[in-house]
Amino acid sequence: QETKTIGVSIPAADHGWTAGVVYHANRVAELLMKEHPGLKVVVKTSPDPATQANALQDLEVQGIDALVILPTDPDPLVNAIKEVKSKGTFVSIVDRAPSVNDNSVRDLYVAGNNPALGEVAGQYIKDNTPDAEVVVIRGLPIPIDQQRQDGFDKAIAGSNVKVLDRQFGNWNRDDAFKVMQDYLTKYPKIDVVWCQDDDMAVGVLQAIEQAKRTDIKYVVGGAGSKDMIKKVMDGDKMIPVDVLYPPSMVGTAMELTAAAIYDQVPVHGTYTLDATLVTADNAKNYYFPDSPF
Amino acid sequence: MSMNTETDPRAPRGRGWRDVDLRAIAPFAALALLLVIGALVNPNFIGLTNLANVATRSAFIAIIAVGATFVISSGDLDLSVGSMVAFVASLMILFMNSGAIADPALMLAAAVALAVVIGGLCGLANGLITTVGRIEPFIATLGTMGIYRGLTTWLSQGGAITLSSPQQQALYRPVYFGSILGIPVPILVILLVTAIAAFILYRTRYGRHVVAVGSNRDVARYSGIGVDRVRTIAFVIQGLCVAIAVLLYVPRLGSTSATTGILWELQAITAVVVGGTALKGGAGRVWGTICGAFILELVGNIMLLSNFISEYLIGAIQGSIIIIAMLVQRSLTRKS
Amino acid sequence: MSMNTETDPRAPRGRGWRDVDLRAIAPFAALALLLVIGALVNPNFIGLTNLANVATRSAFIAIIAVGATFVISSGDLDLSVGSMVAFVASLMILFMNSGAIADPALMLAAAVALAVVIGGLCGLANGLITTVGRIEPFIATLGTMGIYRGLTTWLSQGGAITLSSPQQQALYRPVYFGSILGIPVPILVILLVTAIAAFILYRTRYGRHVVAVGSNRDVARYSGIGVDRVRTIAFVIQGLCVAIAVLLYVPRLGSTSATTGILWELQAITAVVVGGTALKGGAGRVWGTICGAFILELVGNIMLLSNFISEYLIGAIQGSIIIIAMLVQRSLTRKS
Amino acid sequence: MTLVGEEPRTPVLAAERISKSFGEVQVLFSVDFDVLPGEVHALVGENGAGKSTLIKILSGFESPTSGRILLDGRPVSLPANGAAEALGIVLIHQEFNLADHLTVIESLFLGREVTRFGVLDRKFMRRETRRVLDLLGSHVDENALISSLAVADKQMVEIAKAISREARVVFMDEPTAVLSREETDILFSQVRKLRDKGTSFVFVSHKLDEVMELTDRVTVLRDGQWIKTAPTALLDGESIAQLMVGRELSSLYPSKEEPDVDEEIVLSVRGLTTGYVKDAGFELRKGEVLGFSGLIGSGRSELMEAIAGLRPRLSGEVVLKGATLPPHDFEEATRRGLAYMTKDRKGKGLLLGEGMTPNLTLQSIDRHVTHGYLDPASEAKAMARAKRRFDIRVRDDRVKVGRMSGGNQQKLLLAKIMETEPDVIIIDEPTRGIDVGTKQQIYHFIAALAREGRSIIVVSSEMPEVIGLCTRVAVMREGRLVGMLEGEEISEQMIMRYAAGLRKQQAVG
Ligand SMILES: Nc1ncnc2c1ncn2[C@@H]1O[C@H](COP(=O)(O)OP(=O)(O)OP(=O)(O)O)[C@@H](O)[C@H]1O
Ligand SMILES: Nc1ncnc2c1ncn2[C@@H]1O[C@H](COP(=O)(O)OP(=O)(O)OP(=O)(O)O)[C@@H](O)[C@H]1O
Ligand SMILES: [Mg+2]
Ligand SMILES: [Mg+2]
Repeated sequence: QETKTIGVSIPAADHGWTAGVVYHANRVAELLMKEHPGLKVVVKTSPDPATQANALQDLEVQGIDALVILPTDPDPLVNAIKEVKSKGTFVSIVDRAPSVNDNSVRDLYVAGNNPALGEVAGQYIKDNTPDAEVVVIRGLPIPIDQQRQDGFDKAIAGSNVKVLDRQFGNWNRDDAFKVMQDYLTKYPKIDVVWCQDDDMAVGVLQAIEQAKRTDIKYVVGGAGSKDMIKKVMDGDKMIPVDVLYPPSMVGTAMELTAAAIYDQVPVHGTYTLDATLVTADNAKNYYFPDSPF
Repeated sequence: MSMNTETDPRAPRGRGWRDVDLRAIAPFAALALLLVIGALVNPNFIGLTNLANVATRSAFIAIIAVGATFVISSGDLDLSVGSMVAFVASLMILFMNSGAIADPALMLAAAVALAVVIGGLCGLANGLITTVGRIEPFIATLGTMGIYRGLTTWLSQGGAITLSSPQQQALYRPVYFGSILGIPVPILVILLVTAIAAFILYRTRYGRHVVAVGSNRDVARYSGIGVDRVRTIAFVIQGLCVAIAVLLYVPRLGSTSATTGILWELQAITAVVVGGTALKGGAGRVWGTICGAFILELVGNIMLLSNFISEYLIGAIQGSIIIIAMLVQRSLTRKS
Repeated sequence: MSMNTETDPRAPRGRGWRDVDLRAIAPFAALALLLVIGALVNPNFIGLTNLANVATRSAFIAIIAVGATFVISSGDLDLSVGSMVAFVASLMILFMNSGAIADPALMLAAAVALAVVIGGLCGLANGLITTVGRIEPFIATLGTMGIYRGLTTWLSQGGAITLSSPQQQALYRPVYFGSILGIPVPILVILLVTAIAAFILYRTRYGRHVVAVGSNRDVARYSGIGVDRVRTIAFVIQGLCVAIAVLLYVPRLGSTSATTGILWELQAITAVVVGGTALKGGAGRVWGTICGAFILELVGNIMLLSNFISEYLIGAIQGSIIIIAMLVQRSLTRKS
Repeated sequence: MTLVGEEPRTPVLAAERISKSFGEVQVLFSVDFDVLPGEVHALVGENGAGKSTLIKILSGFESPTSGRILLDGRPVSLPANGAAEALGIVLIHQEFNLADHLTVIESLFLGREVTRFGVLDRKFMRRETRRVLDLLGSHVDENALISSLAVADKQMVEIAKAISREARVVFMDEPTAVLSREETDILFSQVRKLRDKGTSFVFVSHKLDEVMELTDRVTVLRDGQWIKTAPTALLDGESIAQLMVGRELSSLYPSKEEPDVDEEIVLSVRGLTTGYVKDAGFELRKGEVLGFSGLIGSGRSELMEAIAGLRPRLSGEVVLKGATLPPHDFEEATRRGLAYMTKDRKGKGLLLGEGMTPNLTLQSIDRHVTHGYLDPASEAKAMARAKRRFDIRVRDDRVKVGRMSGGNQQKLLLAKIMETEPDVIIIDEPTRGIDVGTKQQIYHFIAALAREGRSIIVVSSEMPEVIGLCTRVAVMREGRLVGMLEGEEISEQMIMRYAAGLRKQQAVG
């Protein structure tokens, strides 16, 4: 088989979810290389957009036939991606879409569905606790976070669900713990916490436990970490559901990309993954005890 | 008495003692001001639970900052403390998960000892690279910051390391969440650590040497003080303080990750400086330091409890408050 | 005396100019070493494209670090530069998106002027808070760091701010991606900025004053130098350098967000220190600084081009390389 | 006194054929030197002769390039960095060796703190500190921070530090350079007391009258060479001076020239009050040399700094050449032609880490700017001129200022101030640490400046200097201007009487 190189540029493992991304990227890289003997898959991680732009340049220097990129932050990277694409490289963008997301930027878009993540969570809360007073813990001030918030707001629009407060928890357990502690001080009654991320849910649960508050009915996280899926599976009252946002989507994109450059299958356009609601019934399908996430 | 040393008896004749006292008191004044503001912002703020919460969670930064007071007083700087927390915590949890010792209590004791030893060794490494290697502490500890963080990421494979045995967790949990005579354990630990640190800094020969080395290295050397030894020990003390912070951190969430402790070094240094210790070395103020740590935590707390600040602007307001608090301190010390 | 401490007091006797020269050369030696290592790691490394890439993208940190050389030489520190980049870039893009001026070229020129003015003002704010407010620069700029970052978050409403007009983008793009006589524009800008900075620092009255203020503030004051003015101007120069970096940054990504420039302050300071300027103030080495910035970028580049390092360990290896590079520098300067 | 015919005693400490080079520069050439038990041995020589270097070698702060050191007749290699104190060898550094952030007590016991069960015995150390300070008649507060002390007080702390050690040999590098006569007397009586108990002293000084007064033997160095060692009794000041400079010296002071009474008044100070100085007022005429005398801490420096705008003033007015000077604006004062030379050359005068040229031109850099940028050639010219004019002697032109000999630093500082070509010059302790030969040059230089029509204020603790140089002498006491002496009145006794508060003029100035 002819030799080809796929460059994979993903965020550094600085958080549970991105750690999952790194895990799956490496896992699929090995699989693909076994499958296609001439194929070389180079996985590179970067902590921020500027570094990732550098990583793209460096991959280009090495010579790649296809690029799979999960941008740390899409818009700042558009120019850098265009630069790669202009050399005729096949480009797949995963998860985070730039504001202009058409064929000029990429060939393939494998979409994690951020608005849906918010929407599914909002829908669940609306359906199960229609009069809930909710506190929200946001991530970092970047667009994907905004998309999740928008999705959530859309879902609860017009209902009796009331958002008491929104603050940034930086997708960090310790910060989420602090924010939750302060929420508990500030609001005598909270029904539901939506923290849109399983890492932050860890801190939230500890804060609630410490305060011995019983008014909180449940916490909705997101992403599908093995710990939270396990809780759902075990029927934990505080974590009845989780919203899937699988880090394995990067692997899906890599497989599609390999198919595109080897099998000449016309792979183009957008593949949107669902933000599946994980419940006690389906949880075991999403439980990967070996993953770091 | 230890407070006496802190209130550096500046200016010999007359006018002296007054502005001196004020300099040491200034951070506490700023703290009081914040408490008043907080009470105005939200009535829940001044409640015991909230204040205990804030004090308790300031424990990590406060204890690390106490160590940083030594390093900074001796004229150095340690940027690696945040990563060191993550590194020590990872090793500690991995050891506890390894199940090397069957008895849970014994295991916990061994893990505690391990954490302290590793913290001390990390500090020693920083100290030796800085003094023996003769590298600016900024660069040396920036390097080890990368190393400790990198090793943690590698140990955790980028994910989280979680205490696996629920039994261990239950046994260990009270160290963060428990309280003695109604006072949360972490607060007691802060007070204990600070008291010991104050004793070392103000009442022992080593403490004197720290100040001398930080104030003027040549003078210290000419007075027969082993400058490198003093500096290295300061780094080791910093490492031990980090280990103590880890001992409180692990029972809180029962887990750690590659992101644990990010930017804590900046917070610790800020606490030290807000507490009145000069970054250029020389006089150290241990009690001021924990006051500084408390102030930092309070500012965040007040922001969250207030209802009128856009979440986007919190950073900006926090920054302004720090500056204003320092200006208040300054004007306090200058006027009278 | 304070300077004695710096120039390796172990070997105080004579040897004079030789070890001085070597100190200035040391960063360049470390750079050469890295180039050799890079060439061994990956044959593509030493290619012109790659080196040009690395040099080009080191532009932001290099230019900011040139400004930081002034601030650090005069004995201060500026932690706000990273946030300042984000802030200035946001305002610049928002202005360009506002369509206040119809003609694109004119609009671009106005935006450039605006960025420079805002950068200068941000620097001035830092300078005044530090000097007039008499607040430790560490704290003052930590405060403004929060303020600039918070304002950016607020401006961007937590999202990104993207240059909306493709026409503007096309017009502006060559500033980062273009080249003159085969040399990428950013490299030319680095050289120009550094040359001007070197001229100011070494060949003007102001430069002398910076060094005097940084090495002994009292001596400077007793020599009739307006210490506060000199320090404030250094902060303004820093702000202008940040603005120049923004002028290169915006065309590169055509967009900015609340996370732009996070931790750049640490990188800039590291570049300055690796380049041979002492953090305690005094003599600054501008050319060493850009060499330092280049070293930092190269280390990352080599990591990326090498295929045998676990990505989890990159941070650790980067940290080790920095320490080793400094040790090499030290041993170089000590031996001969 | 070593009596002739007495049995030869073994020296406590002796140097044999000591040579010392800094890099390629040799500063000591096979010098022999010994200290007998219970003697005070003077070490004299011009600036840069190598006195400080020699005693640093003998106390372990430097190591010799070649030669031997004998302690009690046995060769030793002294431990470095002050550890020789354990052997009873103590050095009072020419440059202060005190850390700003420490208190007096802490400084005194630095490196040998007294502890009980590992805890600092602060009570004991305070008592001991007070005792030693009282012994020296010093009123320094033992809890004061070093940074808050006046230069003279710092010197007293240094001396106290040395005396409080159980020393066998005490090296004193120009301890009296900043002390007034009173403090010098107290110091000398302590030295004599300790000498009689068997302690040996090596006394480095440029004040030859003090050498004559205190010491038993004298050793003269010139350009790093040993010239002569002899009992003091067999020499006099003049012959020592001759041995030092290697030629005959003419009269030390130039002839005084009093300005006309109707000469314009260039500086007038009225009712100036600061934290310490109260209601000071005086006038200075064109071409006048006005002296300021008084005890240490009488507020002379504070007054001068307030005039120059280096310190805030609470009230009062300063008029320079007919125009009022804004308070606390030294830059403006400099611009209008007023210069102030600090007595704290190390802390406030010179950038020790820089070379000579940047220091020389620091205050007058504008003169070397052409078309907006510095002209190194012009700076080099200025440097060469200053070296000639002030007889700055260094063996290596690129030496960092911190490594120059004390006297040469002082000359460089003077040169730096003069580079601004001021009309009114306030010089605080002009000849601190300067050898006789150069002193003479500086005095003549000051007189020449006055003849050119410049006005000079000389603040000095050396009374002969004020008397020999000035046409009028102001005396300060406890922050007040208590006397203004003219013509015949100017004498040591009169000045002393005012300074000690035995006499007081009403309405001075
Ligand atoms: N560390 C050093 N490096 C280089 N040269 C030095 C150093 N220390 C002293 N020197 C040089 O050695 C010479 C002798 O200096 P030293 O301080 O011993 O003179 P001194 O006799 O004490 O003079 P003074 O009366 O002015 O104090 C001077 O030329 C000085 O510049
Ligand atoms: N009794 C006192 N009360 C308060 N301050 C005093 C007292 N005596 C001296 N001082 C301090 O001493 C300083 C005066 O010293 P200054 O240096 O001006 O005196 P000086 O006459 O120049 O003596 P020196 O030879 O030490 O320079 C003032 O700054 C003042 O604060
Ligand atoms: Mg000397
Ligand atoms: Mg004086």
